[in-house]
Amino acid sequence: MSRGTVSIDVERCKDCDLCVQACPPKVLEMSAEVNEMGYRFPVLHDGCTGCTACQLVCPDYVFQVYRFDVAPDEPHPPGQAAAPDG
Amino acid sequence: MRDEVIITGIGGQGIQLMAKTLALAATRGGLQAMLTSDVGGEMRGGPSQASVVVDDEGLRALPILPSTKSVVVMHHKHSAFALGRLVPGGLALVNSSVADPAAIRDAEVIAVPALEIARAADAPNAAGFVMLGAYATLRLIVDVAALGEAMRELVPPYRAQHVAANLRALEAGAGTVLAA
Amino acid sequence: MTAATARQLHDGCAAITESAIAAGCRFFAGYPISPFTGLLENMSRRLPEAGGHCLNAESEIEAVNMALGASAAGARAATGSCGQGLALMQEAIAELALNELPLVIFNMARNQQDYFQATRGGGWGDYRTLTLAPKDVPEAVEHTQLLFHLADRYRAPVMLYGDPLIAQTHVSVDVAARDFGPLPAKDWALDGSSGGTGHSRQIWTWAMGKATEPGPGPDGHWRAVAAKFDEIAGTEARSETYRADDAETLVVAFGSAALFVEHVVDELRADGHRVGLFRPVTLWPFPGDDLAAATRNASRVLVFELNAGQMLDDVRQFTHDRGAVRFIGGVSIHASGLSFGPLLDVGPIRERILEAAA
Amino acid sequence: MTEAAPRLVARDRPDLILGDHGLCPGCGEPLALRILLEVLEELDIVRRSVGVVGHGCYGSFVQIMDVEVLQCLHGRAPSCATGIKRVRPGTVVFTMQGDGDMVNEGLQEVLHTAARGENVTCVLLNNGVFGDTGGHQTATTVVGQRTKTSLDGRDPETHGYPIPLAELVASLAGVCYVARGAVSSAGGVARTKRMLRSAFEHQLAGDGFGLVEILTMCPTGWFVPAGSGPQYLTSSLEAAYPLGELPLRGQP
Repeated sequence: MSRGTVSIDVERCKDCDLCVQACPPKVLEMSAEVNEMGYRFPVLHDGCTGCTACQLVCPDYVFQVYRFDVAPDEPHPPGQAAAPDG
Repeated sequence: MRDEVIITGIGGQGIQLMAKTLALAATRGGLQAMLTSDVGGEMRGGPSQASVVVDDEGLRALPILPSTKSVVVMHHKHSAFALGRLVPGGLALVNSSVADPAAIRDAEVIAVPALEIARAADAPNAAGFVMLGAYATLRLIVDVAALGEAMRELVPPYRAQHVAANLRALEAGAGTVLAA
Repeated sequence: MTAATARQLHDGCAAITESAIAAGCRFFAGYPISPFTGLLENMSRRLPEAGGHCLNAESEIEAVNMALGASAAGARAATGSCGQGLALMQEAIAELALNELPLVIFNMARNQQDYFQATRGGGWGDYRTLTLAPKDVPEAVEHTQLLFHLADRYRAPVMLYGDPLIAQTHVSVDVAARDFGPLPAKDWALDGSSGGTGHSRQIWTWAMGKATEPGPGPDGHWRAVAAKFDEIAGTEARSETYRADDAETLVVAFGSAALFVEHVVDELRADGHRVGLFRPVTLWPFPGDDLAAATRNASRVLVFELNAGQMLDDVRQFTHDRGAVRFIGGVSIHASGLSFGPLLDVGPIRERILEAAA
Repeated sequence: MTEAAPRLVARDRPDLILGDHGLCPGCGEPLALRILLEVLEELDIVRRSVGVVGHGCYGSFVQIMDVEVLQCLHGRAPSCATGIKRVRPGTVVFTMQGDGDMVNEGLQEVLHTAARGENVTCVLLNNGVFGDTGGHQTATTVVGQRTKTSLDGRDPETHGYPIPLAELVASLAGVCYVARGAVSSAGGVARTKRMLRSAFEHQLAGDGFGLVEILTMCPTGWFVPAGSGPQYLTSSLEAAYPLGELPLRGQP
């Protein structure tokens, strides 16, 4: 169950891996594909707590962090979370 | 025997090491080489380009080539300059893993999916050497063994762990051309 | 080892380092600034291997003063930077000149905009700086060793005016030691040995000497130094011409720019244009007499340099017919600010010559 | 259960960042930039702030920070900051300099500015190398650290010892706040942001000279993969440069 989620601007990522290391629940993982610059980028799995650790350590400012005040009923699909509206 | 090539791409793709490997292999073989590089201020992601000219003796070449017989396109970003200098019908060796070969007109275009080939050769960081192996096999200025020796000499001690992978990539690149 | 296989692949910074070591340079101090950084990098690796010293100075001011000290102690020493760093060294360059201390200074410049700084200098007092401007790496190798000889021969700071293409272009080059003949011993060098003898040595721009042995003082000393620079001006000017004998249009260019002009001269000659090149090899002393001779029959003298017009002043001063002089150069800077811009290219140079010669 | 609407809790970057910096993967300097700008926003002093920036990779910040900026000569930032603050005491003046800029080229400037008690805040981004030229030795390169101009590691025999700038400044009267943080972890970034906030609060109160030294990762200059920057920082730089707020012995 995710109490939070993130949006990831994959084209800005430079595959430095700092977010993956900093994520307390270890729900970020580097993709297999590469972005336009040839860099891999993070993919979010279920279990995000919205703690903002990834946003704090990202040198390329790719993360926006959201919290669900009430946990959503179904686990959100692995892979990059779509940017929630609003 | 004269050859000229401009290698173009973005920082971090190993373009400068590719060009230096080619120029050193030629020098070790008793040929005369000239190598110039043009990199932006940044270490990564910015434009990265290198030109290599090889001749027997009395090499006279300009550091900024007015025209070139061949181009190696590692990335489409910043490739306009190099493609603009390619003589009509010249060779354009394109890293089709990232750059789009169809975008290049009026040239002998050869596509090499360098990233996939490098990964298949268990040398994921050595797409540049795949292209270099392919290029040298097309142009027959220096052979792959000479390139391997030059690369071994150039890779600094703090990156020696990549030598074996680079050699596999050179062979794989040469193999792609021989098989085609 | 045949000449071919004796060649090594060096960029200008590496080739200059090997050449300086071959000339006996055993002290270097510098501060990182691209594209000079490559020279500091090579020196910091190679100089200790040759029994020398390479200092990572905390700034250019300290770098040139460390080198001044090494020179005062009799070592063949060198320093360098780009125009920006040399701006911090101007005081010390004047000090070296008026101390009569030899030093080789490498301006691995970002462009040609330091011509005035090199040839007019920004220090204090009457001094000039003998400056050689190679057009490519092989010539930079020659000039490096010649400069160490000239510095010691005239006991003065001298300069190599390089640029980003020379600094970063790799060529297959053989860097062998050159012999320029014997020089007097450096009995003026400080090593402490004359202490307590009543004739202890002194190095000082005011040259007032000691109570027991007064020196010439500022008036006598500075006039003597000025006379020495007059002698250098009369003997050390160097230039080169390329297909200039029957040239109607003579292009004047120095350093890497001249290399491109040579290529364009060949192209234009093939199209029937009578164009030639005059290349100052020393920026100071400016080869004025050579230029006067070379321009006697030219109806046009076109100055091509990558700045807003600096060598232009010297060309106007010495050209046979001042009215024939026209400026076809200009400021042209790479987007990074660290190298030449698009004007240094065969196409634009050809256009500017044709347009001026029309 | 109704679908809970997500609440934004952290923006990727403040509006004060206008574009991309273009620095290497895993570089720590953009983290320092972000928290500094966030502090200016939170203290509501953006419209009174003037930044004086030295020369280094962070020089690209001059083009993307939406704050008034003077790009000054290498090493001279504290002197320029002095001039600005003296003629416009109502402004909030800070410098942003690398170790090459502040501890090599401009050591004299920062020490004299501190000793004069100038009411400005100097920020030192310390990664122990000249990043912009490709990773060369500086005055803060630690013993054993490999750089392009100390390839076998800094050896005191030939290269001497590193200069702990924060401790030097802390020994001078006229200094009201000195702290050293690191952006090598989420907690470190948060703690460093609090240090920056304290330093600016001291300036607003007119207490005198403040310095925040921030240890930043430079994987390219350290010959390590981007992801190994934090471990390298902790094992090498932090060992030579302890974190925290420094005691001020020079209290008048």
